[in-house]
Amino acid sequence: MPFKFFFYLIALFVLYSAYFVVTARNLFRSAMGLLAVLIGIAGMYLLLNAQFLSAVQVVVYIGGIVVLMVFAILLIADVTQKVFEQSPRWRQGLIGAASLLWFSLLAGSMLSYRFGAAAAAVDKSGSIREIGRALLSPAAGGYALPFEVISLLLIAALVGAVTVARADADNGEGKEGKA
Amino acid sequence: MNGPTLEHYLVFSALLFCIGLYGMLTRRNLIAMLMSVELVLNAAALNFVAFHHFLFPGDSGGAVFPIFIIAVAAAEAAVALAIFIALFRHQQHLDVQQSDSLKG
Amino acid sequence: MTGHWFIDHLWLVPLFPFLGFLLVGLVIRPLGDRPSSTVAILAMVASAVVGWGAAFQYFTHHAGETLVPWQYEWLRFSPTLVGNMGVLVDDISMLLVLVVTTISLLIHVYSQGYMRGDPGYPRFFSFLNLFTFSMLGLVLACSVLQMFIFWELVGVSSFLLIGFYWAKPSAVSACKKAFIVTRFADLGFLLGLLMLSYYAKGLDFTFLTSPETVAKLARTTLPFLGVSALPLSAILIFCGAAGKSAMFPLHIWLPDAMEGPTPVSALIHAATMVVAGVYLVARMFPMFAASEPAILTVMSIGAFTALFAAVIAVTQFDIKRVLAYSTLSQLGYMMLALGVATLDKPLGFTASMFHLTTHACFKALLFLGAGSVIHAVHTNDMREMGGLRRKLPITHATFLIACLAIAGVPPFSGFFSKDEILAAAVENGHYFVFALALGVAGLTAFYMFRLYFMTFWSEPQDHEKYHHAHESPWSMTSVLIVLAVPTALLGLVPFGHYVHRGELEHHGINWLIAGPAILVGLAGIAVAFMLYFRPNGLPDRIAFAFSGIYRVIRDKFYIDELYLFVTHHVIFRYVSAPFNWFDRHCVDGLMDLTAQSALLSGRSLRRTVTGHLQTYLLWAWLGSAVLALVVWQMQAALGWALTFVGLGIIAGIFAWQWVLQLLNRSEPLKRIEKD
Amino acid sequence: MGLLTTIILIPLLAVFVIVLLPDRQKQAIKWVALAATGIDLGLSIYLLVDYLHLISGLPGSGTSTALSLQYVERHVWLGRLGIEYFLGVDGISVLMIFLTAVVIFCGVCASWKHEYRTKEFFAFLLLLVTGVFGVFAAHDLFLFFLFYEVAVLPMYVLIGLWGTGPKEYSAMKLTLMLMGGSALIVVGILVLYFQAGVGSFSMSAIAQAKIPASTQAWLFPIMFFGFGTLGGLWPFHTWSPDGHASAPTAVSMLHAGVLMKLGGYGCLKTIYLMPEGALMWGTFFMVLTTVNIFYGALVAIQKTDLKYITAYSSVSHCGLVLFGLGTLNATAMQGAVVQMFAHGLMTALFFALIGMIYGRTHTRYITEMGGLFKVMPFLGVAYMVGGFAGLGLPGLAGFIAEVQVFIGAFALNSIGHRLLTILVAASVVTTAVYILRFLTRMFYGPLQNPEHAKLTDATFVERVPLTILVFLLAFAGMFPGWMIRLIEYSLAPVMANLEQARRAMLP
Repeated sequence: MPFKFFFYLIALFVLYSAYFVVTARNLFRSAMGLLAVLIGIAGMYLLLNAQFLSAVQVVVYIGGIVVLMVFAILLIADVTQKVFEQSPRWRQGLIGAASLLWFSLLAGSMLSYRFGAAAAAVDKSGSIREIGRALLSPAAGGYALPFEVISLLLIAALVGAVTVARADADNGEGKEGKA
Repeated sequence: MNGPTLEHYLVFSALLFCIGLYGMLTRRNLIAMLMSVELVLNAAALNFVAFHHFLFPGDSGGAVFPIFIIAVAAAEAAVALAIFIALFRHQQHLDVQQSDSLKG
Repeated sequence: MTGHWFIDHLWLVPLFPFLGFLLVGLVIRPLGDRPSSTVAILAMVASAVVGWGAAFQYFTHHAGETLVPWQYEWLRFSPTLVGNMGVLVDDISMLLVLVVTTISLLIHVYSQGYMRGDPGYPRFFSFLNLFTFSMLGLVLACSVLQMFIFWELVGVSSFLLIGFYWAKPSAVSACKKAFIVTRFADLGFLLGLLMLSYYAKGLDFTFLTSPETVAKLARTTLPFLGVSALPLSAILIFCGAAGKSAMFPLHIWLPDAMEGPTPVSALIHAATMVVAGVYLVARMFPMFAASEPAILTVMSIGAFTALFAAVIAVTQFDIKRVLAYSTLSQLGYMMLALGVATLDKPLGFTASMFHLTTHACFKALLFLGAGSVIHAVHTNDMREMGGLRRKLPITHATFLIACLAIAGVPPFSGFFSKDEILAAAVENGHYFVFALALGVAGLTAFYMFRLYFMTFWSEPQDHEKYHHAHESPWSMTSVLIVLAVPTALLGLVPFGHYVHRGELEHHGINWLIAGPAILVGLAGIAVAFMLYFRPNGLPDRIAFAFSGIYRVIRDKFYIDELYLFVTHHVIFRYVSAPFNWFDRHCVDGLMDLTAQSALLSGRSLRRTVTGHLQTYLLWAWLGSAVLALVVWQMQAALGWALTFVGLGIIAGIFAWQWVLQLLNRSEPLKRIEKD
Repeated sequence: MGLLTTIILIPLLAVFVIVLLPDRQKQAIKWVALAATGIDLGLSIYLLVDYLHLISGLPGSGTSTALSLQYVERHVWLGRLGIEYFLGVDGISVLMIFLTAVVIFCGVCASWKHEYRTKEFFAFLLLLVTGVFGVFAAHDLFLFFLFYEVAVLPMYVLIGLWGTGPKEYSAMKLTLMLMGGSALIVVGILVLYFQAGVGSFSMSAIAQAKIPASTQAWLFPIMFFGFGTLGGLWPFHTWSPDGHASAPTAVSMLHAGVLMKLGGYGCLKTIYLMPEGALMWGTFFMVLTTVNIFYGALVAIQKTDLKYITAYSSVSHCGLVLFGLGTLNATAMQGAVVQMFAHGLMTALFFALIGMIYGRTHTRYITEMGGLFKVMPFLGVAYMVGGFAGLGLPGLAGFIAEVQVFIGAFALNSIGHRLLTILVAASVVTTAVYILRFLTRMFYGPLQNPEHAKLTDATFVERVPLTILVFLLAFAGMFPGWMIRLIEYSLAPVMANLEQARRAMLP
C-alpha cells in the first residue's frame, strides 16, 4: 500500500512538472520543471529497487545536464524577459489531441497485452556490484564494448561541443570587434 | 504484492512520453524542445527499469541500458547546447518555426 | 621443302621490301635522300634475285606443280578452321613474282631520277617498298585470308601513294575515293570469304580449288535464294576483284588515282596492283569455271569495261588519264579472257595471264614514258605538247614501241597476247565477245596513236614549254630502254608452255583471227594519223558534229556525278544526318527525359522539405504510427485501413504538389547545348 | 602477397603517397604516378609472359565448366555471407590486365603537362585504376562489384573537375547512367547468390550450381543491360559521346580504353554464369548491337568534333565486342575479346592524340584543321596508324578481331543471323568513310590556319605512349597467335557451359 501510494504521489508530481515543462512561458521555469521531473524519476528508480541508477540520475542528469541547460539559458536569453513565443492555439490543440490519441493507443495496447509472470529470482542486479560487473565484462552478455564506445562518444561530444562553440566564438568576437 | 504493478509504470511512462512529444511539437524555443526530448528519454529509460524489475530481474541489461541512455543524453545535450549557442549568436533567436534555411 | 634453295626461301621475297620499308621509314629517312633510295633499291634487288632464282628453279624443275614450300598457322579461328600464312608456288604466282619484282625494281630506279629534289623523297621510297611487300605477299598468298590481308595492305599503300602529294586537294580526294571505292568492293570479297569459310570449311587455296571442294560447294544449296553456294561466293569474290581491277561500275577511282606521282601510276595503277583482281580470279579459276553464272559475270563485265573505257579514252586530253582509261580497257580484256575460258578449253586463262604480263611491260613503259614527258614539259595536257620527238628521242622511241605493242602490231608483244585472247573467244564460241574485242582493239590503236601523235608529232603548241623541254636523266631513260626490250620481244616466248591449266590444243597463230586483228589495229593507227599527225581542225569538227554524245563521253557518262550524288546527298544528308538527329534527340532525349522526370519529381517533392524541424518530426511520428499499426496488428483490418488512409494522404499531398508544380513551371529546365 | 594483389595494391599505395605529398611538388607527384604505373606495367608483362608459359602445352581446358584460374589468392573475408577475397585470373583477365597497365602508363605519360590540381587528379586516376585491376582479377562476385564501383565512381570527379565544355552535365549523365547499370548488376548478383544457394559468391561455384532456366530468362537481360551500359550498348550509349568529349585526355583514354572493356568483360561473365539465358537472349542482343555498330559509324560521319567522332567510333567498335559475345560462337567470342584489346589500344591512342593536338591547335573541330602533316608529322603518322587500325586494316589488331567476329557470326545457321552479319560487315565501309574523312581533313590538304604553321611536333614524353600503343597495335595485328592461345584456353569453359545448356534445352 505505501509503495502504491508513493508511486501515485511521485507520478502526479512528475506529470504535473512535465506539464509545466512543456507549457511554461518562461524558459527558466521550464528548466526548473525539468529538474522536478528528473528528481521524480529518480524516486521512481528507488521504488523499482534501482538505487544506483537513481544516484546516477541525480548526479549526471540533475547535476550535469540540467545545470548545463540553465547555463545555456542564462547565456542565451534574458531570463527576466518572461514571455516566449508560443505555437498558435490550433496547433497546440491539434497536437495535444493527437498526443492523447497516441497515449490511448499506447496505453490500450499495453494494458491489453498479458505480460508473463515475473521470474522468481531476487532482483539484486540493480546493485552497484552487479552493474559494474555487467558493464565491464567482455564475455557474452557483458557490456564492455558498448561501454567503451560510449566513452568514445562522450569524448567526441565533448570535443565537438568545444569546437562548435569556439569556432563560432572566433567569428563572434570578430563580429563584436567590428560592431 | 500490493505495490504498483508493471502496468502502472508503463502507463505512467506512456503519459510522460506523450507529454514530451507534445512539447517537442509545440515548443518554439530550441532549448525547450531539448527539454521535452529529455522527458521522452526519461520515459523510455523508466520503461527499461520497470521491465527489468518485473520481468527479467536476472538479466542486467535492463539496469545497464538507462546508464547508456543517460550518457547519450549527456552527450546530446552538450553538443546540442553548443550548437544552440552558436546558432543564437548567428541569428539572434532560437525559434524553430522561424528557422528554415534548409528549406528545399 | 623442295630442296631448291630459292623456292624454299621464297618468303624472303616479300620480306626484303618489308625490311626496306621499316629501315627507310624509321631509321634512314632522316639521313637524307641518297641513302634512302639506295637501301630501298638494294632491298628490291635482293628480292628480285630471290624471285628470279625461284622462278627459274620452278620452271625448270617443278613446272606445272603446285607447291607450298612454307606455311604456318597464323590465326586459328576454331580447331577446324585455320588461317594460314605461307607461300604458294605455282605457274601464275611465279609469273607474277617475276613481273612484280622486275617492274618494281625498274620503277625504283626510275624514281631516283623522277623524284629527285622532292621533299618527300625518302617517304616515297619507303612507301614504294611497302607497296611491293604487300603486292608480293598477295601474289604468294597461300590462303584466301592471306590474300585478303595483303589485298587490303595493297589498297592502303595505294592510298598512301595516291595521296603522296598530300597538300594538293585533288590528290586528297583522289586517294580517299580510291580507298573507299575499293573498300566497298572488298566488302564483297570479305563476304565471299565468309561464305567460303562456312561452306567450304577451309581457306587454303590448294583446298578451295580442289575438285572435291568445288563439287561440294556446287552441291550446297543456300537456305535462301535457293542457289548453290558456289556461284554466289564466286561472284562476291569477283566483286572484290572488280574493285581492285577497276571494272565497271567500280572503275571510277582509277582515273583519279593518276594524281599520284607518275612512277606510282606506272607501278600500281598499271602494271601490278590493278591486275590483282585478274590474278584473284585466275587463282580461284576452278571455282569460277565450275559455275556458269560466275564465269559469265566475269566475261560480261570484263567485255563491257573494255569497250566502255576505250570509248572514254578517245575523248580525254590528260595524258595520264588516257593511259588510265586504256588500263581499264586492257584490264577488261584480261577479265574477258578469263571469262571465256572453261575447264575444257582453258586457252583464255593462259591468254589472260599472257596479256597481264605483256600489258605490265608496255603499260609500265607507257606510263614511264609519259612520266618522262611530264618531267620535261611540266604539264599533263596533251594539247600543250606536240613535236616532242626531237627533244626527247629516247622517250619517243621507246614510247613508239609500247604504242605499237598495245595496238597489236606484230611482232610486238601485245599482238601475241591479244591474238590469244581473240582466239580463246572464238574457240569457246563467244563470237559476239570476239567482235567486241576486235572493235576495242581498233579503238585502242586509235586512241594510243592519237596520244602518240599529239605528243610527239604535230606542232609544238606551247613554245615556252617546248623550249624548256629536255631529255630525262639517265636513270630514267635507261629504265625505258630496259622495259622496251620485253615490250618488243615478250611475245616470242612460248608462254602457253609455261602457264596453263589443263592441256592446250592451240599452238601457233591462226591467221584467220590474227589477220582481222592486225587490220583493225592498222586502221585505228591510220585514222589517228589522219586526224592528229598534223594539226588540223578535223577532230574539233567531228567533236562538234557529235557534240551531244561527245560531251557525254568526255564527261565519262556522268558516273562520277552519280556516285557523288549517292554518297553526298543520299547517304550523307538523307541517311547519316537523320541518324545523327535521331541519336541526339530521340535516344539521348529519352535519357534526358528520364533525368528530367527525376528532376521534376524532385522539384515537386522539395515542397515537403519545409526546413521546419517540427514538420519533420511530425512526419516521423506519423510514419512510426503507421508502422506501429502495421506491426502490432491490433485489429488487422483497422491497421491496414489506417495504413492505406495514411499512405493515401501522403500520396495526395505529393500529387497536389505535383499538380501545382506543373501549373506554374516557373523556370524551364535548363538543357545544355550539345554538339 | 600474391602477384595479383601486388598489381592491385601498387596504384593504391601510390594514391596514399601522392595524397601525402605537398600540392606544390607537381613533378614528384607525376613521377610517383609514373613509377607506380611503370611497375604495374612491368608486373603485368611478367604476368602475361608467365601465364603464356604456364598454359603452353596444356590442351584447351576442354569440357570442364570451371574456369581454370591461376595465381589464385583466396581468403575468407565476410565468412558468414560467403564473401571471400578471391583473386584469380584466366587468359582473358591476363590480357585485360595487360591492356589496363599499358593504357594507364600511356595515360600518365600523356598527362605529363597536367597543371591544375595535379595531386588530386593523379590520386583519383590511380584510384580508378586500382578498381579496374581489381575487377579483372576478382573471381568473387561481391569483390568484383566492389572493385567495379571503385572503377566507375572516381570518373564523376575526374570529369566534373578537370573536364571541358559542359562538364558537369556530362559527368552527371555518365555517372547516373553507369550507376543505373550497376544497380541492375547488383540486383543480378544478389539474385544469383540466393538462387545458387551455395553460400558463396565465387563465379565458378555459382556457374556450377546451375541457376534455374526460368530465373535466367529474366535475369540475363537485366545483367547484360547492366554491363552493356558500360559497354556502350545501344540505346544506353549516350553517356559515352558527352562523357568522352568532356573528359580530360588521360581520363578519356582510360575510360574508352579500359572501362568500356569492363562492360564487355562483365557481359562475358554473365554469359558464363547464365548460359541458358544467353541462349534465349543472344539473338536479341545481336540485333541491338548491330544497330550499335552501324549506327555508331553513320553518326560518326556527321560529327566534326574529334572527340565526338572517336566516341561514336567507340560505340561502333564496342558494339562489335558485344555483337561477338551475343553470337555465342567460339570464334566470334574470341574475336570479341581481341576487339576489346584492340579497341582499348586504339581509342587510347586516339584520345592521347586528340589531347596532344588540342593542346597545340586549341580546337577539336576538324573543320578548323587541315594540312597538319606539315607541322606535326609524328602525330599525323600515329593518328593514321590508329585510324587504319580502326577501319580494320590487316596487320593491325583491329582486323584480327573483325575477321574472327565475322567468320564466327556467319557460322550461325540461320538467315537472320547471316543478314545481321552482312550488315555488320558492311559497316567496315562506313567506318572507312568517317575515318578517312577526318584523317584527310586534319592532316592532308593545304594548311588551313596560318597560325598552325608555328606548331611543334610531339615531344619526347609524348612520343613514348604513342610509340608503345602503335607498336602494340601492330604487334598484335601481325602476331595474333599468343592472344588466340590465351583466349581460346579461357573461353573453353564458357563454351562448355553453353554446350551443356544447349543440350539441356533440347526437348
